[in-house]
Amino acid sequence: MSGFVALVARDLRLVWRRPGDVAVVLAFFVVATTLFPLGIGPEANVLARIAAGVLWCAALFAALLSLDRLFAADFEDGTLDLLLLAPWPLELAALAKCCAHWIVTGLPLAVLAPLLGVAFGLEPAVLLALSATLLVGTPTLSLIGGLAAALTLGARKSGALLALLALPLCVPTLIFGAGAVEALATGGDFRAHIAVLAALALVALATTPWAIAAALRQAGE
Amino acid sequence: MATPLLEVADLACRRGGRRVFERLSFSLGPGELLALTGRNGSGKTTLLRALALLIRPDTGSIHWQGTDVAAEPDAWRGRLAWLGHLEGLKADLSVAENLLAAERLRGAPPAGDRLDSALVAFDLSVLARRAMRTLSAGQRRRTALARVVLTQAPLWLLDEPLNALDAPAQAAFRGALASHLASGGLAIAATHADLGVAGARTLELGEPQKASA
Amino acid sequence: MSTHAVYVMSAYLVALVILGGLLISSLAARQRVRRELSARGLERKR
Amino acid sequence: MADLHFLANPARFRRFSQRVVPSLSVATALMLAVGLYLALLQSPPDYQQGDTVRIMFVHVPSAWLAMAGYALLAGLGASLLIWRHPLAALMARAAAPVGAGFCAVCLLTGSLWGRPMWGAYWVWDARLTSMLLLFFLYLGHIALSRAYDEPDRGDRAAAILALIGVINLPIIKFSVDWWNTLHQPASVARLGGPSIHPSILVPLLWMAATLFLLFVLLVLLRTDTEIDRRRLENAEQQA
Repeated sequence: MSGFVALVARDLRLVWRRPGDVAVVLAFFVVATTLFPLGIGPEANVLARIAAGVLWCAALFAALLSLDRLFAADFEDGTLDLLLLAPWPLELAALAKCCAHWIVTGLPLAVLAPLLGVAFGLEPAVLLALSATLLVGTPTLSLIGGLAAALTLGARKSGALLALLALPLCVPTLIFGAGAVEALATGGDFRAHIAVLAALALVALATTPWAIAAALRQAGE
Repeated sequence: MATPLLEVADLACRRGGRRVFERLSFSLGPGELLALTGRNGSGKTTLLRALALLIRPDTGSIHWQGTDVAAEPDAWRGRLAWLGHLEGLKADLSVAENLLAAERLRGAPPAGDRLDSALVAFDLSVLARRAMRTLSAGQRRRTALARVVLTQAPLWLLDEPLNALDAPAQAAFRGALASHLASGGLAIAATHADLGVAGARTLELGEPQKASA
Repeated sequence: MSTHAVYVMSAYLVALVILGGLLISSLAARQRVRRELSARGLERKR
Repeated sequence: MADLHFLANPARFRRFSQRVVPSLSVATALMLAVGLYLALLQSPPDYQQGDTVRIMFVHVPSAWLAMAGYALLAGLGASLLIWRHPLAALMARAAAPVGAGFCAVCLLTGSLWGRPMWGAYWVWDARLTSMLLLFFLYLGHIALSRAYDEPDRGDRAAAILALIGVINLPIIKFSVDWWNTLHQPASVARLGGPSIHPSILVPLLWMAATLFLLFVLLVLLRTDTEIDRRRLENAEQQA
């Protein structure tokens, strides 16, 4: 367990040394989101209708954008070998990497999204719901994206390939994340949606660390 | 010869359908150094990676004190100190931070007190707070060697440890290696140069063999 | 077949093009690889 | 490596495929001729769907084979990762484009069925959408297995992807169904009815058997090619 904490702490410290990398991802999220009103038109009811879907899709893209380097940096400077050689389960290391990624991407996105939601004319209660769905849903994105990042480690054209692998697997999270916000706005069952979102996160938690560890071992061969 | 701690029997590795080496057997006792020699591509790195269980060998076994290391891989990894082609150091962390982080990633207790002696051994004390990014290749290599010393692991696996080192640094490494061996440690090093250890054993890896597809 | 014949025929045509294309490309790839193998003097192992 | 499995050894597979492929080709061609007669001429139009029901005879078996093909990829992936069967990697490499091909046939024929029945080439129907996502999973598998300079690495990465994908498929299916009931007006006719008349069932099953044979034939042919190609690559590495 101490290794897990140490790895999260190391990754957070590395991000702290280069805050620009995270800032770029968040800026992308903001800019991508604001393009939609410009493309679709400023009608308030249309924007409020599409807000949840737009913000969720933009959050998904932003999360994927930052995943490219998740394992690649460790792979290139040799620290991945040290993780592979650490005398504790590699599955925990995989989880720690995804955990650190979530702290610096998922968490800020969940905080930022309601601010952008205001620009789409969402009600305060819906803004809160949006933030809640992102909090519950983005860990799944970090885990699935982490798997895609591990699978494409050392591949040609890894960035685009990563998105191609991760996006179909992220569809359930997208559906229930955006669906939950919409359910709240239209009087549907918000709690059921959140429950499914949490269940998806648990499934990802139970499966992806093993797959990531297997992919990392292959990258080490 | 002392009773062997490490016994490798009939090891064979294949990369991309090509057999790198086969029927490789050796054993190593406390205080012994095995120098791996051979031309580029003869499989020195592959052998080191196979010993560290980073590569699954096709056949063969590795035993430590009579137990198959594949049965308890985490215990085996805990006995290893690794130095690869890549240093395994983060460019954005300082020398000291890198060393401490590497120790913590091994799940070891805080290494603050041991850190100073490792830094002194490789003349890194002045550089301790410098970011890795600002150091030269030789200084980075010295940091990586300090990381190896810091692990206090019984078996060192070293890939070209003398790379990029100047004469004083080479002497420092030889000293560290000698005291590691003197305290009963083992080391396997792929190297072209003499490591200055009396009675070191050598394993020459041959030409890459043709595979029978 | 009356009103919807266009759709039915184009559906079968699409299936023919894709599956037939897969078959032809598979056969072509097999021939090409075999030719390259024999060009290198490697007999096909039976 | 000991031959734990009948087809584990490429040479043995080769003997097997050389014995099977000629008769399999003939059987597929004959069954296809009969199947097309049954599907296009002999069977009556459906009372609801009219002649468009004939599209079902290609569409539905393609959907089955596309799904079975992904299950096959997952099985081959497990066999590669757990038992390291060298043939599993080559067969997965051979099977992925075939499965993707059947998936594409399913999507396009479904769309051509949708135009007369729904009035649109594409409707975000739950089944079509799931099939589209399955197609994307196939694309990912194909792209990943070919993304590495070292083919072994691509094989094993794709094997992991196939296993994770097969766990996710039911989840994707479930969530798309849920999404569909939320967003879709319920009035559209579903692909395939609840009860199927025998006059339709016979050509459907016949075509399913035919396309299954075609699937097997394609996979065998392409696996054979992959074995040769891998030998060629090995020869090049040693040269």
